[in-house]
Amino acid sequence: MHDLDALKAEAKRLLIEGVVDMVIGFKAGDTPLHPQPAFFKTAEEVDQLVYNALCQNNLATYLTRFPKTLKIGMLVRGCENRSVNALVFEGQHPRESLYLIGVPCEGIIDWRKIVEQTGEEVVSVIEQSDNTVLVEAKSGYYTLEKDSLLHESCARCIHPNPVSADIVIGELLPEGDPALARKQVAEFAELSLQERHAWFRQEAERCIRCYACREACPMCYCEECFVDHICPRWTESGTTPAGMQGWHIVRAFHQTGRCTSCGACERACPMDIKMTYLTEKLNDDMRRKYNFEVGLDATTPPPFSTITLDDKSRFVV
Amino acid sequence: MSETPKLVLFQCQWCLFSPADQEWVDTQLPENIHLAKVPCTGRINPLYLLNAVQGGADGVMVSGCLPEQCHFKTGNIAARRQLEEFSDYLNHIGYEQDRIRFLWLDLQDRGIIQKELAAFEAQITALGPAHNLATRVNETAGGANA
Amino acid sequence: MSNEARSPYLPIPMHVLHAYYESTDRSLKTLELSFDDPQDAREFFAAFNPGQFCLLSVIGKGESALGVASAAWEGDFVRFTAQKLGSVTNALHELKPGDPIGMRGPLGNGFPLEDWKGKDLVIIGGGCAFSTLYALTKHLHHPSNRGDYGKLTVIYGTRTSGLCMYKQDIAAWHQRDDMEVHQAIDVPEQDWLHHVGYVPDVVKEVSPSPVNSVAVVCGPPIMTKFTLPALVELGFTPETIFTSLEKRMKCGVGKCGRCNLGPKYICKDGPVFSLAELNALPADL
Amino acid sequence: MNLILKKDQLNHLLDAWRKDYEVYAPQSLQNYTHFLPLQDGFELAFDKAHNTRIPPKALFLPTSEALLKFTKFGGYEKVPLETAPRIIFGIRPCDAHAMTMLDTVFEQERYTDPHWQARRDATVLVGLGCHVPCHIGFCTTVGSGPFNHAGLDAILTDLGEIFLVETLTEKGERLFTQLETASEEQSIQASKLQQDAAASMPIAFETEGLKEKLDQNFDSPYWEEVSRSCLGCGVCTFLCPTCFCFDIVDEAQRGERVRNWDTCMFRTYSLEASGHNPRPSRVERTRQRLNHKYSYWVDQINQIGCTGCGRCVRYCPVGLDIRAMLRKAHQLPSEVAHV
Repeated sequence: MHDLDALKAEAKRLLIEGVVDMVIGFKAGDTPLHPQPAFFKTAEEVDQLVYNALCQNNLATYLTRFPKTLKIGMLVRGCENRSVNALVFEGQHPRESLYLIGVPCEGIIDWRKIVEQTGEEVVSVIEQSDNTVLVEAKSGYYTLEKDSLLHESCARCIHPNPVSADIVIGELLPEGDPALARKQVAEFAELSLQERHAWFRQEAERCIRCYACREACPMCYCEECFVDHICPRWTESGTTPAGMQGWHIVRAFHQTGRCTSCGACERACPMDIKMTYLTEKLNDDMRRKYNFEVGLDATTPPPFSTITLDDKSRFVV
Repeated sequence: MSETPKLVLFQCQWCLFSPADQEWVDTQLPENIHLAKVPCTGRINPLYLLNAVQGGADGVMVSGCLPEQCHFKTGNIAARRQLEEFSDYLNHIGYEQDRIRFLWLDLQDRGIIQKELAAFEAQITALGPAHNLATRVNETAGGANA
Repeated sequence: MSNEARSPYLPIPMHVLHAYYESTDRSLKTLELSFDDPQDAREFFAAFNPGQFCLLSVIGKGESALGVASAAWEGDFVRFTAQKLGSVTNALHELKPGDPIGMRGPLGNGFPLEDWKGKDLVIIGGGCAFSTLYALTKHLHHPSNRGDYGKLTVIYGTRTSGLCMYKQDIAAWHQRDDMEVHQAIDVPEQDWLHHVGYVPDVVKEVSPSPVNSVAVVCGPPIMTKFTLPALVELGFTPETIFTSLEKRMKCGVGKCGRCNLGPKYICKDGPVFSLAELNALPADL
Repeated sequence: MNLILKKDQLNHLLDAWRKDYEVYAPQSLQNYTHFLPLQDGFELAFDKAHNTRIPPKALFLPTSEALLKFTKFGGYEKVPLETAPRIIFGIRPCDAHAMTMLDTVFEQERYTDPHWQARRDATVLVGLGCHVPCHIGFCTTVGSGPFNHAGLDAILTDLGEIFLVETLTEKGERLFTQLETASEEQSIQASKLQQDAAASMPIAFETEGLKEKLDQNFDSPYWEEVSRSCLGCGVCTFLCPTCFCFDIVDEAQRGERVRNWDTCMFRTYSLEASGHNPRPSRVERTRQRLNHKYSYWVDQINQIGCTGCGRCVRYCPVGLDIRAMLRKAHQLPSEVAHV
């Protein structure tokens, strides 16, 4: 459970002492299942701070929207902290003008799993200390096991603790089991080629190209995305099989060695499309081939931007 | 019955040091092999491979110089991690990894590219046509342009 | 009545009659297109009114909205001047006489010539946006139209003399007795005989009388921004100042939603608006 | 004319329709509902969610559609129009009401969109009223309602064991010929249920004077506040039944000129060739989205361009709620209209 008062106190201190110009966190949403990302500029505003397992967005996605001179404070969980490190390495914001309030994360709840059990009309969701969640809905009260509600990315999370925060509020949690992270990729790899392709087509071709996955991902900050290019038109612009497959293939591939497996893309998708099975494969390859884990610090370059002669892979014939 | 496979050759224009080989590639390349000459393998963006694959290529060969012999020093190393990972990644979603091959030529080599292309073509014929991902082929070329 | 029988998205098949550079730096090119099917020509000119635009369609590249730069009486062709900017206009610049091209139009409302009858006209243009004003001036030059209007003043400014469009024709206008022409360039050049300075300043210098007079302004946003207040200062009322607006257009028939200025669509309800109408619309340009 | 359709006869009736109509109805796809053509052994999915995830506008303005095909020698040829007769069964009143608004865009007198018109003329809309209104929907606030008739050819009211069918147009009557007329008492029961449903829905925000407040605060910092956490994606507009913006693209490799869904929330939507963008950031785009629905539509057809289906509220990735945004808008100061 997060110590909300301690978080509020720290955020207020930062603003009062002028350590930062703004603190990015969450505030209560207009609907109980969706807390909204919030940008606090004064200590009074911080009273609206809310921080619970329903905060489903990766706040690092807002980092690239503010000028680099702005001093920003941000509540970061494990994946968010690593996203910030990856962005700092890519020169998107100087680390010295960032103040990261680390929060060990017990996992984000997928609101869709709540709605599946309690129906759409949810009045309130309260996390309880014994790792359960009390949901009050029009159709009655439900006490649900929190682990059953976790988003898949969080269920297999390896780095719940912030890695390079300026302060950590809350006790550190045990690191995840790497085999757990590999499980999804291994299971998918066991399928036959045609089964994998059928799954890929089934997921990709339900897309309506609203680009919520792109806008929710902190690493997608290009001024002009490859889908907006006209000459040449890399992928088809429509929702044809060619366009949809091209979009899903290349969007995920652009996150190779940059994706921190936070799952914000899947949570943002309005069509419930599965896509972490693409990025998890790429992350797993980066770990297996180059022993690289993104965002553990803000200095080691990702594999695609380093050149070494001693690669053992198929390349050197 | 296996019709001749459609292949795409991304050839680094420096790697065939012998004029005879380059002449063969430029003029007598078999009908079913589409040539795309690039200034360096480092110039090949995975999107080129995707365009070839979606355009209906049954096999893609990337030929370039051996690591130390690149005309641009490290050009051929820069992209190889991306291309290799991209071929691994396409295999993940249904385009066999063996359909993408990398060929590194020594400057002294002679007559290698013809043999390698023939071997590659045989291998791809065995694998059969690649229907998966061939979605950007114009109807007139018989593509699955649903 | 225009061509709604056919799909509004189906271009009229045309081919290039003439294609020549309009500016010395080759950034502007004039195309004169003629109709493959005379019936299309009749339909087009039955609905055409100066100030309207068309969407030129190049296969595989797309469409781009360009103002019609020719008057109906000039012949069974339609003239456009395209600035080389994007993928479509680049393709337009490569067209040679005889090449096929598609055209959708005439679109938009064009200048309200009926309301202007009996009035003096002040035509103020800048850069490559002068094309629709050129069409208007040519329309007014026709003997059957000139009598309906009073004094005609044309002020046309460009950055350099090389960028001036329709050079020969405008040079001939100086000799005409039924109109007054003021050309201007931003920076003084050798043997340039006319004004030097920005169009808003030239307008103040020429100071056309607002009495029973209408002003039409067409140019880059920065020029329009400063010319409109200059005209108001001279005494022109918002109802007598007109401008042709520029915004991203796609369908040209008020459906794709992107060229809206408040509730109005520039392609369908415009592109010509009076300043009075503009003042009632949000500043979303 | 009120008729009675027993629930156990519904599948039988749908099969009868399928002989000469392509019948679409909400069926489950993954874990949401979607309008799919009925196959043998179909299973309707009304209980899961009130509305399909994608509004039925997608059956008239598809996410991607070829407008023209390029011929070999540099010409254009039309794409055949879809005129096969269709029935959309189980469309909710908010979605049907939205179709009538889109008609004012696509079927204007001077320029009629043939693709849209052909599909609209060939389709019969059989609605299913919301006897248990949804929690997030706010149709009664914006001039629609759980049993609104706008756009529908017939509407069903769920009375437990039976449906009360109200045929509204000639197209609708042709579908329900063998049913017996409803008794007086059943009709009263249905209309009472309809009024209760509408009355049970709270008014989400005040619409009186809302347009003036929006128009007068075009440059207010309000817009920056409400759009600060907006991601700039297309979820709210693509899932909105009254959003119709589209992009026209030449797909050279396919040899087609294609129309795709587009949204004012994207940067490239209003980016001009000169590089100027009248709506450079999410602030102007959110302003355009809200103003279009709650001000510009009102100027054009004297109706609020929103039917309160609530999809934008349910699926916004950052939980932005248009009801809350409009409540705040209504409290804005009403300065004098800018001169």
